[in-house]
Amino acid sequence: MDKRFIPAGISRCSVGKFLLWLAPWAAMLAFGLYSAGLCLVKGLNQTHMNNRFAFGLWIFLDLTVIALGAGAFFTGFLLYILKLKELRAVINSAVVIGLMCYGGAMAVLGVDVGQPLRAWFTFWYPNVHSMLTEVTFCISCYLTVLLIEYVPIVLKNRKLRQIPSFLVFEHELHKLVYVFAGVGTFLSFFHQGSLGGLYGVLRGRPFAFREELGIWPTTFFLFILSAAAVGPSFIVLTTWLVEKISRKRLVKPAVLQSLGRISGMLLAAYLLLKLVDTLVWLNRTTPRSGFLPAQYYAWEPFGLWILFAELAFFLLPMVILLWPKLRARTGWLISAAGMACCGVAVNRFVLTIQTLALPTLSFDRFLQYLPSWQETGTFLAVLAAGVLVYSFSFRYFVVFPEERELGAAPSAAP
Amino acid sequence: MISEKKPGKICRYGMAIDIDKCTGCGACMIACAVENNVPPGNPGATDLTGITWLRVFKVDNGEEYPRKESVYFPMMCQQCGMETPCYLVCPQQAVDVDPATGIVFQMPERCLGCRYCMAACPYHSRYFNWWDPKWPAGMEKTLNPDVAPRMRGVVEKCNYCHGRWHAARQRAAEAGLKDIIPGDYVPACVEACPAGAIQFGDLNDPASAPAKAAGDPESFRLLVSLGTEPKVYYHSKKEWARRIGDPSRAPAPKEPSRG
Amino acid sequence: MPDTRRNVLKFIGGAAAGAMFTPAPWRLITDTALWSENWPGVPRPLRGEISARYTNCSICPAGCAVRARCVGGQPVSLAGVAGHPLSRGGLCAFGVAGHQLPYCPGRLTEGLVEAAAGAIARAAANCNPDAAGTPAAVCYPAERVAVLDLRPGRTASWTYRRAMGAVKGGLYLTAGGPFSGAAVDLAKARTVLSLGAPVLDGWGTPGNVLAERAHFRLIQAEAIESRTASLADQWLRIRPGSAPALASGIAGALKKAPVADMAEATGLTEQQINDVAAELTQHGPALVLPGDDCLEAWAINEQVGGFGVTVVARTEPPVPEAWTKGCAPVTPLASVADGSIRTLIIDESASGDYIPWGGIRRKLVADNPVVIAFTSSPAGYARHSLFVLPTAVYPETLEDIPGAIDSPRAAFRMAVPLVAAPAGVVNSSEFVAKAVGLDAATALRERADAIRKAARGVLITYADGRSRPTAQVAPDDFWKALNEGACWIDTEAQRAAPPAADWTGPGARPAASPRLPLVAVLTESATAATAPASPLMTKLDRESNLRLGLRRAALHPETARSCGARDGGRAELETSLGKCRIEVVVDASVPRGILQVAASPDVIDICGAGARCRVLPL
Amino acid sequence: MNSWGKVPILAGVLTSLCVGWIGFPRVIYKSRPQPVAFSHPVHAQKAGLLCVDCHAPREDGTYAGVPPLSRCAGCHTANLGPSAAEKQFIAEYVKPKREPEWAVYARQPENVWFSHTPHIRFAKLECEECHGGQERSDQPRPYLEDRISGYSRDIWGYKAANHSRRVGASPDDFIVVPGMKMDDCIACHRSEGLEHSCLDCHK
Repeated sequence: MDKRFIPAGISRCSVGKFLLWLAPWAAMLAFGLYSAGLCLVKGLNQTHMNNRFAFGLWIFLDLTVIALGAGAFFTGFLLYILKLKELRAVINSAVVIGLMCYGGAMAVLGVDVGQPLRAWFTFWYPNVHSMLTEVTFCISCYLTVLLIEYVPIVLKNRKLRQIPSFLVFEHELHKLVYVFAGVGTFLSFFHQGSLGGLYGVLRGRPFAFREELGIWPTTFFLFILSAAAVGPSFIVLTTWLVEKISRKRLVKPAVLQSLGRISGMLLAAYLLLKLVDTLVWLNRTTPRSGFLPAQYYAWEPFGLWILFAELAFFLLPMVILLWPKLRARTGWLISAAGMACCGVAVNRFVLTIQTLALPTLSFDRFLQYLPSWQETGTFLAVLAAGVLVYSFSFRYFVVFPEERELGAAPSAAP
Repeated sequence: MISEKKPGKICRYGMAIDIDKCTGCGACMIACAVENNVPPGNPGATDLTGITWLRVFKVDNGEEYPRKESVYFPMMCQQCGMETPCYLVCPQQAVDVDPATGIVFQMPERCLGCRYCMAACPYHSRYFNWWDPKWPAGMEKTLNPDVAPRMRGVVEKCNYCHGRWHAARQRAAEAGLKDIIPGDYVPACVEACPAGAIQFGDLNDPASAPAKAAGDPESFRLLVSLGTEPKVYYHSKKEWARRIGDPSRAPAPKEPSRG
Repeated sequence: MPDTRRNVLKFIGGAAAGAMFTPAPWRLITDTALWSENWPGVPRPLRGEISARYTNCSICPAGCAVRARCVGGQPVSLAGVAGHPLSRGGLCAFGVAGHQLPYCPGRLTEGLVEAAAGAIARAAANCNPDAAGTPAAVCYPAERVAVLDLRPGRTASWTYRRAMGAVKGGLYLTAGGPFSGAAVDLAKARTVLSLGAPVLDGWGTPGNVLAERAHFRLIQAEAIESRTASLADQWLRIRPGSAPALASGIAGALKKAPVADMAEATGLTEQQINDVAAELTQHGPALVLPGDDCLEAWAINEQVGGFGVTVVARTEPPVPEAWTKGCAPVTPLASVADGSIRTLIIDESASGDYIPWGGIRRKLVADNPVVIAFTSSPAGYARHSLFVLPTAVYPETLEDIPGAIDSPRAAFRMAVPLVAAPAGVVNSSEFVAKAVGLDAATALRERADAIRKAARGVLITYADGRSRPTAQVAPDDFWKALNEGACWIDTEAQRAAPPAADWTGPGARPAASPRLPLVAVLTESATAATAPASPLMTKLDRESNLRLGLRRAALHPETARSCGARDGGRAELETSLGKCRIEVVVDASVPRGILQVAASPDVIDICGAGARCRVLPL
Repeated sequence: MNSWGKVPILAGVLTSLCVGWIGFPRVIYKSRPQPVAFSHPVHAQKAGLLCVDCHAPREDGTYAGVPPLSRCAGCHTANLGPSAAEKQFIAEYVKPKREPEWAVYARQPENVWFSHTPHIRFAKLECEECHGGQERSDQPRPYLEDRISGYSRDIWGYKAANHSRRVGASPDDFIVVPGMKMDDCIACHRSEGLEHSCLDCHK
């Protein structure tokens, strides 16, 4: 019945099937919105955060999700600036994913602050010293860029194309895509960095505090690099997932592999710098601030293992992705991409959660924190919204341009 | 700091606290809450979600009886004078440092409750309003008009009873003076301490108690190694107690212990 | 058709664009942000003229001098009066928030006033054959009327004695105890041995204790590391409930007697006991403070020559001649025959040491006794009373405060009303007096005049900080001064030894039993626990861990594990006398096998000193 | 191919302009009349009173603001004039000793610390410089309160028509109410070089 909306030459499953697929996600979204509503109406006492654990699940997820969303800007950068033409196959998907990640992050931040009504103060009375100001500005700007990049995808819809003015508009927009890619890249570099800076500048938290390079702590650059490295991996992962779920071939394997290669190279670079940074931090920064590196890992469950886990999660995928033979095998490629994503998650987890759990005062205690169901629910809402947006985009817009020529196997799921 | 224009008299208010005198009676904590319109704890509040601008901890030397020794340890905002962490991180200038007094101040009406400053503070002396402030019926009559009550979802902290500073300035103006009459401005905790353990004064004035403490070998500050130049000096004759301020002191006991 | 739809869309688009050029959207953003400054729930402090008023704190018998900062007459914060000879400018945590007591949730403001008055009058009549109107009535010896006064030595106490004196067989009861007739002089003491007395935790006059603290060496013998124990110069960790043993051990050591079995009982070494004994004698005047009324400890003071030096007879301010005639004698509760009181009036309006209900119940007749409680809180004796009459609380009341335990000189000061009392509260002493046909409305004034007439001592007025000889103050000014915040202090009297402790020992102590593995140790001085407290006290217990807080009990992690209790969990505390609900706090600083519980009336009722108990998680 | 071209767009723009500029300002404020028809000129001229005679600082230096009823009752023991307002004032407030619920035009948000003393003593400001020509207001204008933020309209500063009962008062008689926003305070403090931090004025 909605055939006239579905892009020409592409087959999609029946409406019923589609709705069946949407139902659970919609339910999840509803539940999430309810718990988010509780936090907004009754206040943040609904969460398990406290004066010591001022940041919790939400900030950790924001950092992770935005790192994963980095695929959007970095693919754009590779495609439009470095002219890696074959990436045209995934760029739309990358944009949609980016939109989901960033939109979700912003939404969660809106719930996370105690006085959302005053959120705009940051733009009106910005404190230029604050990393959070940088983050807020860049992310909100980049979100607009993503929206603008999303518009052409929407306008390409079969039905909408019938409106000439839209067609013209879309065409004009498309000419500017290089500008947006450039701007987007610039902004993203900044906010990925300032997200790292967010914790790197915390002089009061030696576990997170890092030496400064120029005006930014080293985490600033490490975050840019890790995000850029993991972004492509996440694209690989998601594309593969979509292929599995929709039982279709959407992109040429070569594309995923080259993405994997890029990811691998960047991981190598990141790993190197991360090692150097860790050594400097343990041997120079920490002693300077009067702490003993041993203290950081004296508290179970965050023993020394977590540091090695963090590194391992980057090392293994790096090896696999830089090894053409392994990379060529989908199984290896995907698991490597998955590991890389876990690696970045662990890294963000350590910087946010472990930092706050560790005591700074000698008579203070180590803290434990488990998110409340309201917190978890709010996060699930983001996840569900993401899946829904992506599903619709996949069904009604051309997310994978190569899908048509890769031939139409009979469609199943969305 | 909005402008760098310097006021008439520059003060650097600080405190000198003799922890050997402190008996942990808690009068300072109550006086603080009364003075600054801090509401009684919500039924759900714990020592991690409550609001105590000034909090007295019990710290021991980690030994067992009979060698065990304990001190009571009042902690308020340490009023960092350098690289003030909270001031630097606040995204919308809700934290301010007054160049005229050196007081670090939170503006609840400007705060959006992102709690970045709380993550930044090594002393955990910033508190978030997890609940709507609630006073038992009639008790709001006892609120102090010199301090504005806060609303849910914002951060607040000790500001050396800034309301009293305003009042003192007004009294000075009454007397035709532009600067506060020395000794006329004293925070509530200092006034309330029955043991006289807390002293308050201007670090720029060599005769003041904090200034003297600054030069005293038996005095110490918390986490000086972080380089935030806290303006609260503690004093103790006990050697182990002086190492409370040193982060590399043996980690706290694994078993939960109150205080 | 699509055209119209398109036009509507265009219209909306245009409207949206146009709106951007009007103040409306921007103003709405600003206003909502401003609204968040004073949305419902954020109160507006009252404004008004700022003034200072003076009074004396009547929360506990210390009676510290208070300066109240008032806005438009309403006190908004309290502070001590610097340089006051008795309270030394000090104020405890409870006192600092005293001005909030009238607003405590759960405060009582109504009761069966007429019925209670009738009950008292009837009881008085029954006891008094020659009272008009009840010729037929007969007085049974076992049907006596009694007033139990938790804070003796007040003018109100004298009113009760007069009232009970007017009733044949009327009794005036006090908790008794060794210190009922004595006061201590910390200034004279060089060594202080406390057997569990919370010397540095609200005992005596906090300001005075802290001021003298530097001059004496403090030895604290206690089972747990209480606040005092952790701050004392020496802490003797004894077995719970073994204070009497330690006392007799020291008494023995002073007589060079062997102390082996005492050491055994207390868990100390003989050496330690002998050392303490030696210290008490070697470094000048010593003072021994019994914790929970242990006579043995009291006796040591006599042995070390403390009587008349560090422990002196308590002197009272002058009393009008008329009052002393035919007033009921002061009788310690313990010395009243069991089952002999039909009608008991308990004055809890002025907090004092809370007597376990068991100790009181024994004295009442078995079949439906009439208990009338004057109190502002439902937590205390109100739970056991037939009639509960609401009373005003500090700072609503006009009442005097007896001399504190650590002030050897007689003093007279009044808590004056700073705020109006709610309608429906009664003045306990006047109420009782009236019920037996005695007018005591002007008692305070008469007392003040009597003091003025004696023309001894000095009058210290707080507002101006002046101290004038009483003789130089006109009677009316004397009264006026007392009502504006002042204190009369007697001249240094001849130091006399205290009267022999007319008191037979503590009330019923729960017996040991195998099924009760733990030992309950009450912390927080009972006075503080039974006195009304501001809601702000959550700052000290729940919002920080400075105090244990009412209805909370601390256990060592291992002990907690052994009885299946978890931190913050609800549990039932059971002793041989009964049960009550508590919240468990796990705390490694509590010795194993001990339950450290905050003393609140319901807890005191079932736990005497060193009571055996167990914890049943719920 | 579409019928009306740009017309709907323009219509939309116009509508919202009208609503935004004309309708909205009327809707956003809640108007509340002052309890008593008080005339400054009458008291100034007939009674020969000065501002400070009624609006005086207290002993403690805090500012009394609107005088209490007792101050009025000093003179208004009985009807001083034939006016209905006078009768009503005596009957409703003086006799029952009921304080009039004056709405304070200049009431600042709770977190503002303002003391008149230094502004009068050091800055030598005249009342009018902040409060406008109140002494010319012959009839208290209604108090306008922002429905959402709950703050007085005067804070934003405006030109208020002075509804005068005086014979021959010009219809275009205005009282200019200067703004009392934070920016207005800052502007003056800055020009005086007295601006150090938010703590100067906030509590």
